[in-house]
Amino acid sequence: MEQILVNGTILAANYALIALGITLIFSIMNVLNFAHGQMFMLGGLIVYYVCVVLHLPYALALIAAVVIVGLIGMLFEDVFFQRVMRISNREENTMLLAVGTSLLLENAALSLFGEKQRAIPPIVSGVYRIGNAFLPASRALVLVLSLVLIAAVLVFVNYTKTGRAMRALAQDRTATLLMGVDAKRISTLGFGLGAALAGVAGGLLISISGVNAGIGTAISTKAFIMIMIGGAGVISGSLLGAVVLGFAEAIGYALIPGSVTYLLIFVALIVFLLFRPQGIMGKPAA
Amino acid sequence: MTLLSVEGLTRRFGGLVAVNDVSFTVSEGEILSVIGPNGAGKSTLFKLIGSFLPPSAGRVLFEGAVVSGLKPNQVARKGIVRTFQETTVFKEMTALQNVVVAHQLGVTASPLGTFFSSAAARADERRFRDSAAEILDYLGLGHVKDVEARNLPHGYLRALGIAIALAARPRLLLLDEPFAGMNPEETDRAVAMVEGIRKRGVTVLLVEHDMRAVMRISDRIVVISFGSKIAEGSPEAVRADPAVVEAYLGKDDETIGH
Amino acid sequence: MAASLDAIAGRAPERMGGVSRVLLTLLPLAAVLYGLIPVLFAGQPYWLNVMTNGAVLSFASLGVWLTFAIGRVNIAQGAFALLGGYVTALLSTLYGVSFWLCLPASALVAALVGAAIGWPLLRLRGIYFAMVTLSLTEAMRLAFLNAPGLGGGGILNIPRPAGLDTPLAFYLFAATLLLAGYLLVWRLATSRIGWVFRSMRQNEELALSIGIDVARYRVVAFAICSAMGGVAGGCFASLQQNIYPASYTVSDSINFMLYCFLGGLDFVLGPIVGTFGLVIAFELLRSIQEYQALLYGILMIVVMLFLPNGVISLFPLLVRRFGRGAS
Amino acid sequence: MVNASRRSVLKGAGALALATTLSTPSIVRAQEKALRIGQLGVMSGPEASWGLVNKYSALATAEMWNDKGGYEIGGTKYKIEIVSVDDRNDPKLTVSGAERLTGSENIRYFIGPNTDTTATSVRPIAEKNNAIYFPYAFARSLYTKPAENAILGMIASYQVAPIMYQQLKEQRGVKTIGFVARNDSDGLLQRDEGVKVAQTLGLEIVSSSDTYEPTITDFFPVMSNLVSLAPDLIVLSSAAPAHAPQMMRVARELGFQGLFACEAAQDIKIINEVAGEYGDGLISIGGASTPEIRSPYMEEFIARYTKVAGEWNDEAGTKAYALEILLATLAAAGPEAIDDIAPFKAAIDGFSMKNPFLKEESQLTYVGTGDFGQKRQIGVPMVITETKGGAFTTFAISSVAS
Repeated sequence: MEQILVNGTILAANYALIALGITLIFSIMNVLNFAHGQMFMLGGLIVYYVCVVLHLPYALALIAAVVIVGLIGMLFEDVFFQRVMRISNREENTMLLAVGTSLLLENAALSLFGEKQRAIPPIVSGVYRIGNAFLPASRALVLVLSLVLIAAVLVFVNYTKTGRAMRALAQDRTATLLMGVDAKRISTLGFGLGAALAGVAGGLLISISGVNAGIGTAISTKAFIMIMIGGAGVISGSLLGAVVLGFAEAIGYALIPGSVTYLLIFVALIVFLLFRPQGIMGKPAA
Repeated sequence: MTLLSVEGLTRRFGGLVAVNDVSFTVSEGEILSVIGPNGAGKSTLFKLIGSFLPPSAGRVLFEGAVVSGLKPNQVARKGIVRTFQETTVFKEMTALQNVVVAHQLGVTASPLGTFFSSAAARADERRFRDSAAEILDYLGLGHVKDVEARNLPHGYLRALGIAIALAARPRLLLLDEPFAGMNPEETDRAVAMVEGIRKRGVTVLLVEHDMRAVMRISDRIVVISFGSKIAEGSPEAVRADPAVVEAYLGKDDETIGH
Repeated sequence: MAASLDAIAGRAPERMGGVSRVLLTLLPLAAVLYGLIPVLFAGQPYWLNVMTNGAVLSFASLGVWLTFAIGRVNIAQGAFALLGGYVTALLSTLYGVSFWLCLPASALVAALVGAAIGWPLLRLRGIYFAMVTLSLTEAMRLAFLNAPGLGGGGILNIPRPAGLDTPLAFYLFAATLLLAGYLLVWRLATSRIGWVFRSMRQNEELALSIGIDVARYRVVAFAICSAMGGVAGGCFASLQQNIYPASYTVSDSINFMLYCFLGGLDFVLGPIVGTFGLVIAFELLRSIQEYQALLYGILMIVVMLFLPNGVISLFPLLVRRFGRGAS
Repeated sequence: MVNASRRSVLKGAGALALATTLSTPSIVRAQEKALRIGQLGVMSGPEASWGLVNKYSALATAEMWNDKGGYEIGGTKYKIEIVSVDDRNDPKLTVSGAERLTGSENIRYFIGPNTDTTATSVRPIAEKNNAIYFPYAFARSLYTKPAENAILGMIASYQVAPIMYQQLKEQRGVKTIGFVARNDSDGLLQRDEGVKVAQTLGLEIVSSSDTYEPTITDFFPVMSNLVSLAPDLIVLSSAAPAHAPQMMRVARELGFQGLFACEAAQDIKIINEVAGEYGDGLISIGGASTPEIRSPYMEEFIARYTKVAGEWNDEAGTKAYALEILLATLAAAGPEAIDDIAPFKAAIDGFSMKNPFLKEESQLTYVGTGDFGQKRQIGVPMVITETKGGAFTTFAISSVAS
């Protein structure tokens, strides 16, 4: 029982970083970032490259992942998304663009880093016991780092000027524009921050399990599930979605035959959305 | 003859009562206005009558039959058609296409006939085009009928919204704030338009904020405040009602008639 | 010229007579499907197979286009292709039912399941509908994977359809299917039903207010879409002679959606152009080996950057630029 | 057609034009004869590694022979050219890819595809176009009559399990066993087969219901259950090289003391990277790649593979065989087999060659009579390995009954 709690907590913390990133991008740009999982994967592979190939410390690798993936996000936003949003007839068209960027990232990663599963040597070793549960030190470290990052992001969007501008832009684009906020710059920054969060989540995960070039779509699907549970575009909702999915997975794998766990998660999700189409925390549609 | 009767209509959102036990009737051929200060529950009441919201209690009868609980499209089929505030039109269609498509209730061809373009379906389309052109002309939109709605000047959009509603051949037309945001000149034209609609044999129930226009065209007025009906009667009677004055008191930007 | 382009784009001018409009719309596509492609590729089973894939995938994408027409981004078509594939597989291997009966059965089952699931789900809009349909694709795969009695889920040795023994025969069948699907969707889109769909896409509440039974039309569109997916799945099951839970995954569902985007959502021909464009591009890019998939992604982005409203939107642009000078 | 449209294509879409230009096949110098062998498999997406290892293995073997002037068949030396087609693990693309190889390219022999789904889709095409193919998929119907064009390129899980479990029972005293399977058709089938074997051997099965999605990122929840039951052996059914080390690490971190077994090939580099100190105690199938038994020829293959792919992959140890035995069988069948598979099929039954990859003298033949009723499997030696101190060591050597 304690083990389920530990498992759920670790999963939830890592998922929260993913969900937070995709929510930021969605709320600011109204773009469903299909490439989110690929950005996650890229973050992991960058950490691998810096740590294992260049033999540099993990902290540096994590920073490299944040910076590079963040820059890629900003570049995509600036070069691709802004243009397409300007000249396309329908909002949905950005979805194709997002899928295109995901293919691009996935195949670029395949060419650059190869097809193999990558992982890095453990940063810390040892296993803690909490009651009957096991908590390896490496996972504890990832858990703590994830929580710190989540807190940092929350502080950023709530208490800094840029962060507040992002939230304002997400809530009411027109009004924020009227207030003289440089929407273009804020959008680019927001996209970059969302991407960087995916990158850092990947960089953290590679230290406890591993990442390969093809993992992206699966991560994106999970990210979608989380924002559906929590409510699209709501930051608190994304965190809640991560907790729900993390614990659903942990409890499901522990108590029911594994092969049915995700089937049940999907069916439950579909049924849940019927009764609460806007997710737990989302604003009801007008 | 009573066309619509609202009986004890109540709507709660959580603990908040938006519409509280409101009753009134609308007679055939009249223009009845529902007025009230901001947040009085006018919009909710409007949605309840159009069946866009289910009531928590009470009911709406149309020609003696209960219509609350039906879906909006079923209510429209019975003859209650609403308009929307502001610029709710089919933006990617021309004005004419907007009104042609709004004739859906008048279709006589079967679905298969429509699909295979049967003689009945083609006759339907010819009829709808003529009728749509007539409605647009009547509302002064004839010269812009081939302009795509998103390119229409703002001022035309509300008229187009009414044209769409008229195409559904309503017995009772629900107008949602038809004069909001208009300057006096525009209001005059809009008032004339509403009177014209009545001349076509359509009963009008309108919800409005702009008292001036309401006083001019309404046969009767229902006043609501904080969800409850506080007055009902002719414009003159309502204007003199102390409760109404009270409800509007302290609102500098409001003038009660003139 | 302009008239036939309009027809190609699925926007035949309404003043024309019914029969000539149908002909004008169908002839160019029929000419390509029955004329150009067989003449070019008759002796090349490989290209015929690519074209068969293109035709059947287009057929399924046309269905997805219909759900786009009612304003829903549908990422569930893979689920219905899988369902249709299993219906054909089970009927033909267990009961020896002929392919020609399996296919309508696949369509029917997919339509019924589509209607049953669609009725409640179609209330969702925007990305919620997109994501819930994506979940549906995964749920369908997992359901077949764990279905009791299927033992891991694969069905093998599905008989090849009688009469379609050669690649050319199968291609011609697929082309006919596509043409029929095109006619169906084109008629839907250009008739009053299409205008009703358009009104629902542009404003569902307004459509409700003028008496349109939005819920019913949505379900009808979704059921037709699902039926088309089911038929495509049945075709592929017979062509490949097998079906597995992994035969259609989320990426298939996403691809169907992409084909529509890429061709252009405003044109009935869009999904067909998009499907064939991407399928053929992928095959042509084969020769560059490991960069194939990379360039495929780049190609998609380039199209989106310069023709965000789809490849077909190029034609009206050209007509405007050059047509005006000429006339 | 290409010429006529070149201009407009260049104008229209640069990428496509590039493809058209590049699509001219690399022309082998006229005086040399070329032997073209196909390779069809998944080389992009999540399962990219499966097909890429096939491709690199084939390329490595081909280069080794080409450097020696080519492969001699009936007195003529042939340069070997590998034609690769990526099917993205999509049966639709596999079918057209197989048509391309066996139809347009007129290739009679190809290696792949990699999964049951794609391999069974290829079957009608290969039979129609008279081609022999070497799938890395276990579906029995591919190799059992009436099918006769497919040759299983490796050892099937259901062939490994009885020998592996028995050895573990006898040598390591394994009494209790638990299964965790990949939640896809292959994984569930392999688990079910493994459970049957364990029952026959009288092992106590503590659990067989745990599975995981192929898209998983964290095995902690999956392994918790099984580890708490503390079996002597955990079988990782159909575990990908990417996943097995993660499961091992997690199980060890949860306090698991027993052994692991996997009927599929694994990769020591990934095991070292991912599982690190917890990498010991995995029994898996290993081709000819353990250092103690390698021949110099195998060393050469590894060096060449490393050059082609950038780094060695232990999965290639089992995939080195396909092209080698294919070429030798062609030589035995004679030059007419290059364009006609009938002599090739006839040569299969009596074929035998020295296994070039093993130090010890041993024969390489086709096997499969026991499982498929005909010889439709490469008689790859069954080298069962154990991970110890960051390397594969030989645990047991066996073979599939002919």
